[in-house]
Amino acid sequence: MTQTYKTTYRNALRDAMSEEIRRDEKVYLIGEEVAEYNGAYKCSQGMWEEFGDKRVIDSPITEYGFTGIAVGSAMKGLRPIVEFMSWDFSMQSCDHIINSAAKTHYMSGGKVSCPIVFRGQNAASGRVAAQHSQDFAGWYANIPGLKVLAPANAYDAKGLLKAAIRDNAPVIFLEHEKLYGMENEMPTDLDFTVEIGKANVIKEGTDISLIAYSYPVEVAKEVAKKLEKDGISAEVIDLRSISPLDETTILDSVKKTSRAVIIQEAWSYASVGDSIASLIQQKAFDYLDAPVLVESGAATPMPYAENLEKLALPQVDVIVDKIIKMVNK
Amino acid sequence: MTQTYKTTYRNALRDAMSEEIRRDEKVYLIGEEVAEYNGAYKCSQGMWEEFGDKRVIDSPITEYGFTGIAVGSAMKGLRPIVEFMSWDFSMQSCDHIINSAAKTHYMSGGKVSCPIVFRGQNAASGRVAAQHSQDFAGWYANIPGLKVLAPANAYDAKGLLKAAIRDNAPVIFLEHEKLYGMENEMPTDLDFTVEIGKANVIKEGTDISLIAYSYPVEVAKEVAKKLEKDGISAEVIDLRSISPLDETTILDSVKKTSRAVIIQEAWSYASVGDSIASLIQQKAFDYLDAPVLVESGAATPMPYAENLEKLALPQVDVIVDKIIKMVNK
Amino acid sequence: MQDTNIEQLKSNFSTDVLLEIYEKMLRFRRMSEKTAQMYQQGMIGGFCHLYTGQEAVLAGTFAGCKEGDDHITSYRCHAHALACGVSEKEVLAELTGRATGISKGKGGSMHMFAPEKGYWGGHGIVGAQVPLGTGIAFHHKYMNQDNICVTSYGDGAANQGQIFEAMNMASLWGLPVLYVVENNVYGMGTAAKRVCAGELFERGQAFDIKGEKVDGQDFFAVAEAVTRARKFILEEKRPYIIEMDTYRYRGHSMSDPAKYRSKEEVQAVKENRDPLMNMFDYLIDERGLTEEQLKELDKKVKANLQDAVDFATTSPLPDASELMTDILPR
Amino acid sequence: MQDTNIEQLKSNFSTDVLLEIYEKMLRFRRMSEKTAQMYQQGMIGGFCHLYTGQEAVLAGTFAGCKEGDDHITSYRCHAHALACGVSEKEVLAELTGRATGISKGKGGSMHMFAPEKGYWGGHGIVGAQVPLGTGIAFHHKYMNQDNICVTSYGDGAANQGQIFEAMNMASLWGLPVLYVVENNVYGMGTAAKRVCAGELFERGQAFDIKGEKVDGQDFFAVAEAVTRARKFILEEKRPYIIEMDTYRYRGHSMSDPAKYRSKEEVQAVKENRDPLMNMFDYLIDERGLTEEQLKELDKKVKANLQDAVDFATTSPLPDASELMTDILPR
Ligand SMILES: Cc1ncc(C[n+]2csc(CCOP(=O)(O)OP(=O)(O)O)c2C)c(N)n1
Ligand SMILES: Cc1ncc(C[n+]2csc(CCOP(=O)(O)OP(=O)(O)O)c2C)c(N)n1
Ligand SMILES: [Mg+2]
Ligand SMILES: [Mg+2]
Repeated sequence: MTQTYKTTYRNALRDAMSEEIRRDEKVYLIGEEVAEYNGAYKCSQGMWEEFGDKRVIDSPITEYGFTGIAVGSAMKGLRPIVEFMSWDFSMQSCDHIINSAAKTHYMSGGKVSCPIVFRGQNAASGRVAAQHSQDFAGWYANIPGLKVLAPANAYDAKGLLKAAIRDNAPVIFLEHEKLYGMENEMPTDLDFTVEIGKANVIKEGTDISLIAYSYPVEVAKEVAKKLEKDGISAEVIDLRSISPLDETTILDSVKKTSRAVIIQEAWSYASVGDSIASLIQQKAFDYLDAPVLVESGAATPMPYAENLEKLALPQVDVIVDKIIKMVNK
Repeated sequence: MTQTYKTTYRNALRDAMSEEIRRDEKVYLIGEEVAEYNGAYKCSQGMWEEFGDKRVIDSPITEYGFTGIAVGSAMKGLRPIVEFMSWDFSMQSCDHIINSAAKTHYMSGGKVSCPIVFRGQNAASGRVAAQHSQDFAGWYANIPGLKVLAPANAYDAKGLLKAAIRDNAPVIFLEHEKLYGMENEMPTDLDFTVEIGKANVIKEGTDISLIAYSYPVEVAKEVAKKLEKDGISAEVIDLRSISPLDETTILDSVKKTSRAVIIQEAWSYASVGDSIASLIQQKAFDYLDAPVLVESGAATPMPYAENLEKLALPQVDVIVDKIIKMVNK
Repeated sequence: MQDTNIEQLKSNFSTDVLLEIYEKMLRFRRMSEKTAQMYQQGMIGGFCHLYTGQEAVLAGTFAGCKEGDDHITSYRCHAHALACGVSEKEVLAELTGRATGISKGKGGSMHMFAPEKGYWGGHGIVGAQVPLGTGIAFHHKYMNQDNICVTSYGDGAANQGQIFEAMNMASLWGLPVLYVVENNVYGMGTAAKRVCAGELFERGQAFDIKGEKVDGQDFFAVAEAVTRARKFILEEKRPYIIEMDTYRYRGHSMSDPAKYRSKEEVQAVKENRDPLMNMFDYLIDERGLTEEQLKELDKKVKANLQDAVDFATTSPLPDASELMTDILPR
Repeated sequence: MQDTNIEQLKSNFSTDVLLEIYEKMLRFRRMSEKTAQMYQQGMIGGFCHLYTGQEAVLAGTFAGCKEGDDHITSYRCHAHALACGVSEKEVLAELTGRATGISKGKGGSMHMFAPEKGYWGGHGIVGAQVPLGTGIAFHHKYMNQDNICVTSYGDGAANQGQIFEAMNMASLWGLPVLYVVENNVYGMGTAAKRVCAGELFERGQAFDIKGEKVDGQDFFAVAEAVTRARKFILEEKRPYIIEMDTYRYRGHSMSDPAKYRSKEEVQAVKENRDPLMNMFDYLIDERGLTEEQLKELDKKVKANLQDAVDFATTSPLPDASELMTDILPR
């Protein structure tokens, strides 16, 4: 029997990083406040104390520069974990993430690779307004040469982060502040990983497929619960891996349920959600009883006011209503 | 009768900028090589000579900095045109395009606006490989607070650029190197503009809707021509305005033809094309005789080798074959 | 030379004007303190960055500026709004996310703007305001206006590449911008020394931009330096850098317990270098005012502040329709 | 001091070694010239940036480096590949987009890599190679290796903010990186003077990084400075900057007619400061070699180059299956 322990999403990240730093001398963590401060969201609690300045490095607030340095060090053979305090700040360094990390393997005919993980808090953590609430899943999913992960629970946070650190590709790792406190059981096994590229059917159902990643999986779960009361059986799929995308799991589910809703905080235009809708209608057209619905964040910069912010994010009741209409049509 | 003249896409851009600079003292052009060199692609030929250092400004190769300066000057009341020699380089400055230009109007409750045009050559100009061939339409279309335009001919290039310069929103203006030499007739009228937000049905048809923006409109036209030989009547829609998107024109067309293909150079995941497919199936589901097809650039960094580059871009024959199968099914 | 200037400058300030300045600093401080309370009571959400300890930087800077000058800063922007003439009501209503807030409740703590008063925010991305402020100065030059843009940023921000890019252009193009580095010793939990090589006031040297370091806790020192810098900028048509040696009393934001420094370190600044106390002592010792007079002023400030709290907390939330307005301008 | 060093250094080079160096510079030059021809014949596509005029920078830099040192540069990267030990065959096959190219034909003119030879590209985004090179130096320090990373960039690139960010960290963390600014007077069509405030070798001053300017047309001057800098970097555990005063003979890329400068200006450098001629004269005047000997060498270089042309132009294009390989590593 595998031994397990219970911990939070936040600590699961810390454990994943610590275990991999112990395992491989080439792994190090760099970012703002990751060392002496233990991370702005305390995701590296105790790590600096354990591993010291060499392996856990406080950087200046210069995302472009430290991302480039980390990428360069990865090309030469190290395996950096780069923390963005918030993914919004990756706009300062997306050039290195894309032009240097994602494209160089191809440009070099496979000679140079860049084993690096970029991680941090993504999307709306709550009342932090327009410049700190953007969901970057779509931007990075768009880019060949990157893997994009977005765990929705502590178990996956640990297993996927460990898999990401061991992966030889550059990996975008999107966390969610609203999940940092979530607790789950997970194996103590130091080689525990979660396979990249596999979605997770977290609840089976027959009437509709609810598809989400990151925090919106919680929304999907609530939607499913409410639908149950109305006698609608929803299947809930947690994508976990946004790129590569587990098309099989998605399509198998939709072929069974004939209906799908994608729930995302992201703006819909040119988003992961719209691409999944496009995929489903291209590959399961004849199975569909209704158009695939994409429920996204409102197409507006995130407002600060509490009431407006709520309206800007996917709302359980609104989605439930739409699904009831859809199923009963 | 409106007087017209004939000129190239390249010179149409130049004329649009020159006319607006003459018309409004607040309009100026800034970018690398735009002044003394007349533009890397000669899109500002003669402008520095006519307008001098104040209105046509050679910047250092510091995209983040000069974009920020231009945005600041726009907030205070100027109306800059910022040239990116290639949109790839906007990755250095997307933070200012998005966090400063796109979001500030909202964040300030409507108090600060940012009338600015970002323009330059976008997507694959030919053999310039992975770091100079990316299509940024999807990235910027994703962002509320921006307008995104992509003219596919000289007439629209002029009319839309003039409209963009007069618009009070930040506008992303995507040009295509393969179109710079294209010639069209256009009005001499100094107030000639093309309305932002309106797609153009450039060829009517009844069997299928081909939807594209920028250079792929040329591909769509060729596809339509070949289909004609097979007795298939294709309607060709040039989006022109990617955001706001002219949903009505798209949906009206698909309701008529019952089939649609979107052709884009961009990578498909989280792209404009996938969003249009998602839109069509959400809003015209019952009209569709077949899934909406999205024909995109291959999901790979752009290769340099001539044969590979061709394979990486949408190919007329491949698309024609797929459509024939689709229509005859 | 600077010292003579300071004596000169002191004598130029009437006691009435100094009282106004003291009142301003009190308003900054009292509002910050009130904000902290309201945050703890759950009336304010998200990130919230206070300004206690740094008041003389702002008061001195404004004393050195003139009508028509522009100001831009980071997310630590509430006091800057007041300095530009925004009222406590508008600031607190924004902090509580109300329709009556300076940004209609849409911007929040980090995003306040009053362009008609020369206040350009309020920016959450570290360093971003520096090219923006340089662009506002670009506008002044373009329009031949004899004004400067005061562009404030922190010691942590000072390492941002975009600042160097902006400085290079400001130097090349002779832009009227005053770069004010508010070196409050920490960027979040990180001591400036740990992440900044060299001196921050010398960061323009590579571009032939002069700079100096000033005691940011001393209103007069700041006012003197800014007055002189402003003159230099407009006469020489060159940018200029002033590094303000200052200190932040509270944590980086409301969620920071500030364990990275000792209580003694904070206490020492509060006791020996407090900007309000400096002015308080000066007004009593050199201008013959009484403690009572100054305490009266404080009461007035607090009463006015309480009005603002009442205003904010009784103001309506933004209407739901506001969600989708102000996205694109007309 | 530098001059004495140079004399010392000259005497350390045997004539045989100098001949090898001269041959290397000839190889850089001849390959550049051949590339231009092939481009004009349509055998090469896209952007293509040549290195003629700057050969002594590279030859001198490598003479100052040791086994295990790393090199990274911009898109102007063909000669750098040769310098690291890549063959003309691999370079020309890449330029013609063949399966046998150094990057299998996928990278093209701007993207050549030979990590096993310490060559890290070949980067198309201006300035990007500088943090990357600093990161390679980070690796050296992390792994306790006594090597440096030579990180080259242009005068135009020198204004990029990411360079300042990287320098700040290189200084703070004592990274073994040599920043080589190849100041060839122009960034595309723009004279460096028009876009660079201050001196480029002083751009590290703000971070306590020393720098100097060297005659980049003089192999010995470059080799001496790099030798000394390398020693300094490893002993002092500090980065260092060398600005190379050099010149590019051709347009920025093959599509640039270079109308922004006079023919006379170019001619003057070719006649008075040509790096190959400098070495040619030295070998004859000081080392007693004959013109014939050196011309023989040139013939050998050209013959070898012709083999490479033949190899490249008869190599197959990449297989269609290559389109979708090498996207994600295993
Ligand atoms: C680009 C970017 N990176 C990181 C952050 C997170 N962050 C916000 S404030 C801050 C510290 C800034 O310190 P400093 O510039 O000294 O200003 P102070 O807060 O002391 O006024 C950090 C790291 C951000 N907002 N933007
Ligand atoms: C970020 C970015 N902006 C613009 C360009 C286009 N560009 C390529 S090379 C170049 C000039 C660079 O000049 P310099 O750094 O002096 O190097 P040189 O070409 O002289 O070797 C420009 C503007 C680019 N590749 N990347
Ligand atoms: Mg600070
Ligand atoms: Mg140059």
